[in-house]
Amino acid sequence: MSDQTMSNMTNQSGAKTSMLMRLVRMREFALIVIILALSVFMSFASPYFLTEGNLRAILLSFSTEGIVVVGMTILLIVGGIDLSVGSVMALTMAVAGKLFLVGLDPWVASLMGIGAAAMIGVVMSFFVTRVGLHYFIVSLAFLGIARGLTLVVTQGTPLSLFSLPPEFKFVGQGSLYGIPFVVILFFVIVGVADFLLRRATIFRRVYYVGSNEKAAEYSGIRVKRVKAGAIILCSTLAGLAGVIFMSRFGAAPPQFGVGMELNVIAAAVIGGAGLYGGQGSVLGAILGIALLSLVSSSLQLLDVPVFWQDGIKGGILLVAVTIDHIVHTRKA
Amino acid sequence: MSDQTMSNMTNQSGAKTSMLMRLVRMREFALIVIILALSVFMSFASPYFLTEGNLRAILLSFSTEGIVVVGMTILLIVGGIDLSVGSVMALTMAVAGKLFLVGLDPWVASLMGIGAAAMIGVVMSFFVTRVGLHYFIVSLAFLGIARGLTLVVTQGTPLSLFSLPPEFKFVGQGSLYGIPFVVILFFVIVGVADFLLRRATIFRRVYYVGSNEKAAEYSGIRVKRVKAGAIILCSTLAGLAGVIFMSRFGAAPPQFGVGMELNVIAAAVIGGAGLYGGQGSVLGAILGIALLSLVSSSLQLLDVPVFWQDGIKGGILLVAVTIDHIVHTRKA
Amino acid sequence: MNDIVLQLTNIRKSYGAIHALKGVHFTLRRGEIHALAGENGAGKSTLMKIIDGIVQPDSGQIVLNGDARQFRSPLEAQRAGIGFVHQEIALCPQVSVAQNICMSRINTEGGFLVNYREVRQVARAAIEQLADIDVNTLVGDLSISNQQVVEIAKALTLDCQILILDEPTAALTDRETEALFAIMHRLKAQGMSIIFISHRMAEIFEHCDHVTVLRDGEYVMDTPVADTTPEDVVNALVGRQMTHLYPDKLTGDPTAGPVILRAEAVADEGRVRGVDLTLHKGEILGLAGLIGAGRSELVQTLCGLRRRTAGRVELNGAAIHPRDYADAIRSGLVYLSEDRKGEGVFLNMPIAQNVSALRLDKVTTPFGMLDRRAEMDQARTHGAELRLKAGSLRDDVSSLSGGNQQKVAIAKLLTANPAVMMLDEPTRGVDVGAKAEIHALLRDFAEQGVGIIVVSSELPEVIGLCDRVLVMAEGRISGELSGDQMTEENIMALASGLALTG
Amino acid sequence: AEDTPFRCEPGEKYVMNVMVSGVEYWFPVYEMFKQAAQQFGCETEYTGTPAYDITQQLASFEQVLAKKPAGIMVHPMNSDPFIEPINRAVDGGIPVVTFAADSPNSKRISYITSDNVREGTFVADAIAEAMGGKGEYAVLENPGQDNHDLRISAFISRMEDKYPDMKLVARAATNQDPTKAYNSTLSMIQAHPNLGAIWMPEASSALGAAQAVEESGKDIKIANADVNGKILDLIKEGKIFASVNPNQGAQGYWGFMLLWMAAHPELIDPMNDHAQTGFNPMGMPVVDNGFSIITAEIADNFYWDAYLKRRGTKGINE
Ligand SMILES: Nc1ncnc2c1ncn2[C@@H]1O[C@H](COP(=O)(O)OP(=O)(O)OP(=O)(O)O)[C@@H](O)[C@H]1O
Ligand SMILES: Nc1ncnc2c1ncn2[C@@H]1O[C@H](COP(=O)(O)OP(=O)(O)OP(=O)(O)O)[C@@H](O)[C@H]1O
Ligand SMILES: [Mg+2]
Ligand SMILES: [Mg+2]
Repeated sequence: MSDQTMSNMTNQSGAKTSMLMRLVRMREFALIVIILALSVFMSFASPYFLTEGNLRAILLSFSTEGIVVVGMTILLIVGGIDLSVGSVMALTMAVAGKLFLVGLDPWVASLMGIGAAAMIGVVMSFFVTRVGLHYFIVSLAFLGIARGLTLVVTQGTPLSLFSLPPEFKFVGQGSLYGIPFVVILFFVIVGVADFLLRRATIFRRVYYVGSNEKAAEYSGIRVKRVKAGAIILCSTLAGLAGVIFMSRFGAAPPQFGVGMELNVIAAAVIGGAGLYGGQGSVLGAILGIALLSLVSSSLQLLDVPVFWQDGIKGGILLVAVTIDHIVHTRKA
Repeated sequence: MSDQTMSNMTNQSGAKTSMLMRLVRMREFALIVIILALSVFMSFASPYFLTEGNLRAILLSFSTEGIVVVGMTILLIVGGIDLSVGSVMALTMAVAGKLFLVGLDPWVASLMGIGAAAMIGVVMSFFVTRVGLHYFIVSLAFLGIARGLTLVVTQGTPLSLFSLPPEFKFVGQGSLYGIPFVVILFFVIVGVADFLLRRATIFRRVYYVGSNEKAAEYSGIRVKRVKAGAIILCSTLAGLAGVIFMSRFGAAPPQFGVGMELNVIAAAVIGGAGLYGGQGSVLGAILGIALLSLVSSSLQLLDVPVFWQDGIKGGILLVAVTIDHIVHTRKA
Repeated sequence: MNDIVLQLTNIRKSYGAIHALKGVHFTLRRGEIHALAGENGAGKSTLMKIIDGIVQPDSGQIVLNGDARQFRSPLEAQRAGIGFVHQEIALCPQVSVAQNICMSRINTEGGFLVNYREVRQVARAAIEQLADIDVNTLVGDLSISNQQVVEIAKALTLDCQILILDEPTAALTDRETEALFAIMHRLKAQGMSIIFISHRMAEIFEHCDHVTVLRDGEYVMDTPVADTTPEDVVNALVGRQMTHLYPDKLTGDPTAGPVILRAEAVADEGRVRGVDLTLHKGEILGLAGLIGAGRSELVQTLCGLRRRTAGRVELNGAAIHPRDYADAIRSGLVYLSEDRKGEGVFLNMPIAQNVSALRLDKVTTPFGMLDRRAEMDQARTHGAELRLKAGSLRDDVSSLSGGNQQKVAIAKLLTANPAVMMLDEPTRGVDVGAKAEIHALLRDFAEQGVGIIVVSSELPEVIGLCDRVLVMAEGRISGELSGDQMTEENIMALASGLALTG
Repeated sequence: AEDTPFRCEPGEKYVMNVMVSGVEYWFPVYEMFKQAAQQFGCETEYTGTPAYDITQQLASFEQVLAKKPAGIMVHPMNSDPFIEPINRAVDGGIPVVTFAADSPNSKRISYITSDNVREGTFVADAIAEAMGGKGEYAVLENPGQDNHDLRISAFISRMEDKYPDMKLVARAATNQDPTKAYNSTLSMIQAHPNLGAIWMPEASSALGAAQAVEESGKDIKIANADVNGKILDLIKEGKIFASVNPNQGAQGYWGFMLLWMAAHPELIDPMNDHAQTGFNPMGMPVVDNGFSIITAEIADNFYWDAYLKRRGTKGINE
């Protein structure tokens, strides 16, 4: 329960505590420390770690997926979960890619792709809020359905989109002032999402519903709408990520994003999102995905034997969450 | 909440209702009907459906995985979840296989393999009950750790065990009276588990803890022990399944069981297990996995174009749970 | 003194900055009913949790039957013969009533297999002493009131030497309450010692032998009930002179004022069967009845929380059809749930955020952003009005005592300035002082022209507070009482569906 | 020629069975499998599981058995798990030919494949020569799939044997995931600034790796096995140095031949003990269907959709 007692520290700025104290009392503090520690270690362990190229590589490796993490976090806060994000991403790529190949403007095609993703979200929210099925089973079904549609659209072979115009490829491959555009886009989204989640009234409702659905209803909050909103938002962000991947790889592979959901959920959970709703923050979730990527790229950087990588990664994950947990139950 | 209202009907045996009424009021009734309906349809749609060979194929396709489903169901009832089952299964096969190859008796090797699985369970239960981390994140970490160990043990290539003695291969490949031994073993385990879960005192505790941890604690139930027990049982059953697969395949492929967790959890959830604990039954879960296998094999049998199979499978899953849900919320 | 069963001396317990118990003494004798009184947050439940081994004291001594004990878990306490009925209902919703009642039994003395027939018999035997509830239904489907009954029955199945009842009557109506006291006296006669926590002086003085008073975690006094008066106890636990418990009533005919709310032939899916009522400006209207009468259901139907299947509702002369509760709030109807924990508060969210939940728009800037300062101020104001005892308004509600949680739920209503307030068991679990505050507040609102409907199972409250009371039975209004007709006898008669005598 | 023995009985059906049946690689194989069958007047069917899952492929194989076809050409995801089912099929009079991956300890009649060892070796030579026999290289693996593992090990051992100055500096298990390949490659490039080449045994990783290399602006030779539309485009853009592609057509066509022959052992009467010990006299243990190195010049011949249009068939759906 201890993480409950500590939850929503994140919503408690305006505290009459010094900036530093506030930082320390933040739910995310432990994670930040862990990441810094790991980075310091790495910068000694490998001469290449602190190179601009490597940091760039690490950022790139989680920026796009991070956009999905944002959506998943909000969904987890409301008490939901979405296993279909990987498939929905692939479907978006397939739809947008196909439409582009049949001659549509890539931007329009992308919008329609994202639209398809949103539609999946709408249908899922119907089954969750109207029919009353659980998020897990619904999104599991759509993990299959979206993947199936992807196969139908792509006919099982990666759509090759090398003819995408440069200005569109820029989204996924370009850089501004040496910073990959993807990364910039990612940080903008994260910044906005984090701010809104802490400050905006609509997102406060997300916490209420996640914390106690009945109480939310008895406070006049339209619970179904809030849930549906979160589901659709998550699918839509998955779609956006899909478009970015499409622009980066100039392709729409039918098997893209298989198994991605676990990584995304893990990131959010590491970042403090509970699986029972009511807790979590975008900042935390992003630190979560950052940690995961930092670890895998570090293992690569240190040329850890390939067979050891999975195991070590799992171990570090475990250590990290343990430290994080102990730290902020102490504070409680 | 409606699924709550109906759950544990299963625990209300001895009710003053006729046998038939009791059957109808069972949580699993709708599922049984759906499966029967699908079977009837299939037996008309395909001349091969009712062939001994096909039924054999279907049974074989879920018997071993079904053993894992049993463990997962109990864990879900107690309010937990285990994402590591697939990896733990592979690890068991790798350990047992390796030990056999270095000359151990296959039975001893298998026991040690299962022991390894149980150990993973013990360690996981430590992190869940002592450290206080959530099942999800702990088992996710061990999904990586167990897979990593598997890769290390197998060095990334399937261990070839075709030299296994026939009496050991019998476990996975033999038949009694034309029925695959695996299937018989499976039904025995299911029968026992289902009976115990409905009747045995220890398993009552599982429901109590899953339904309201505090209430259970206040009533003097040793919550941590119950949780740990469920976790270890789940890992151990995964290990057992691993040994059976090893005997059936005469091999230990390092990537075996990747992504299996979702299928297993889905089965349990279709069968009425909630994700918040307190509900679920072995019978239901087994019907769940049976339904999943029935659907995929039916799609094969009807020569549904491969691109459509995933989608249709997802669709049927969705329809099935919807019907199931509506039926027993009506009854409520 | 070998007739002393349990002796606690100098018990201390603090949660971070909050000192829940500051050196409390408590003495329990064999075969007595010992009342424990104190304001919300005084430390009663904490003390009980320490006895039951749920909470470990920071310091202090516990002597059971002459030897010092220290229970590390409820199981140990149970083994030592201590039974505990919790203030906050702790039951398994997805499990049948029977299996809830027999939980400890199944856990401890159950053999390898559970004997469900026996379980049901034991459960039935235990619960039918209190109320008529089918032991096969799932606890999750019961109303709070009935869940409380189950919670009590659960303790009755343990053969214990000490029985702790933490505000058992708060959620009960007179009928079950009487049944409970009958049982308590029987058990006492069998030599059992009972600790009884309640905020109702009447209950303490009618049924208890001793009373111990706590205030702000400090031991105040322990006297035989015979040697003291309700006034003294009240003053002792409030720590000041309590003048009068109930505010003055309306003078003259309560129905004189214009009609604020009018309901005609209102019905829902079956629990409310055609109810007419009018609520007049200035009056406080009471809704009395037995558990299951459908009082909650009625008011919930009025404010859109349950679907209205028939009838018409007018607010200030204009017909309203709230699509949902959000709609109703907008048109000025607010409802306080009887299920504090389940529907009233967000346990794992900060107090301030709980208070603002009902009217987020009031703490929202034009740009749709939250104004957290305003949120805090609002919580501070209403908290003060209700004498909320809390460490910081940023603490989660889960850290509050039961009564203080109730105050948070009420504070939430105060943020909306409504046309009509419907309060379901508004003072359930609230201490005498705060109760008086709440009553005074309600009276003020009534005077300011806010329509007030109070559902209460506590007849003295109904009689003391309301100008007019409607009595419900089986989803219908079985009668209306006002003025000096409002007596417990009349209300009970109507509630049980009898006609008024004389 | 009505009297030719090389005809099928009406309803004589040959089945091809694979895992991840939705991926492009199988389609050209099946196309020629089908072609051969039609020339014999036989029926064919494309079966398999969409999943990358041995249990599910076994289930679909079992179901094919239930249909009692005239013969099965299977790509076993793992060799040993298929021993028992394949043997059961063969003992039940249904000949089995494995393709692209083998089950050597089973009673399969023949195994047709492109030689994975030669593929790995060939590419090793090509890369080493292009780099002047000197430099650093890395591999992206998919541990556990036999033919992929072979391509990797062959590549590495060739380098070790023949090019002492070619150093293997990094390995990553990308398991056919483009994103993993992209991320791993990015890190590899950081850790090994002088990385000169990367080899991967399948197509999915290639598009991730190629993209990462392009963004790094380095000159790193990417080589992979198997092609698809995207890979071909990358080859033409010069972003992929070389791709080896098994001759899928020959694999399918000869696969069928082997299968058909195995189904009609009575056509041959060799001087051996087959009648006595009861093995299939038609059996040819291993057949190499060869492979091609796809370069920009010839890439255009390998687009599946174009090919399918040219063929005018319904591909795997018939
Ligand atoms: N888990 C906790 N964390 C922090 N503070 C707590 C916790 N539990 C209780 N407290 C504080 O301890 C004090 C005593 O609480 P307790 O529940 O014993 O009061 P009480 O006498 O039972 O009040 P009530 O009559 O409302 O039930 C309160 O101020 C409460 O806020
Ligand atoms: N959700 C529910 N499902 C089924 N039965 C319910 C539900 N809620 C309440 N009941 C039953 O309906 C009856 C009326 O409920 P409730 O106790 O709320 O009525 P009430 O008149 O408001 O009494 P009180 O307000 O004192 O609880 C009770 O007997 C309860 O068991
Ligand atoms: Mg209390
Ligand atoms: Mg009520």
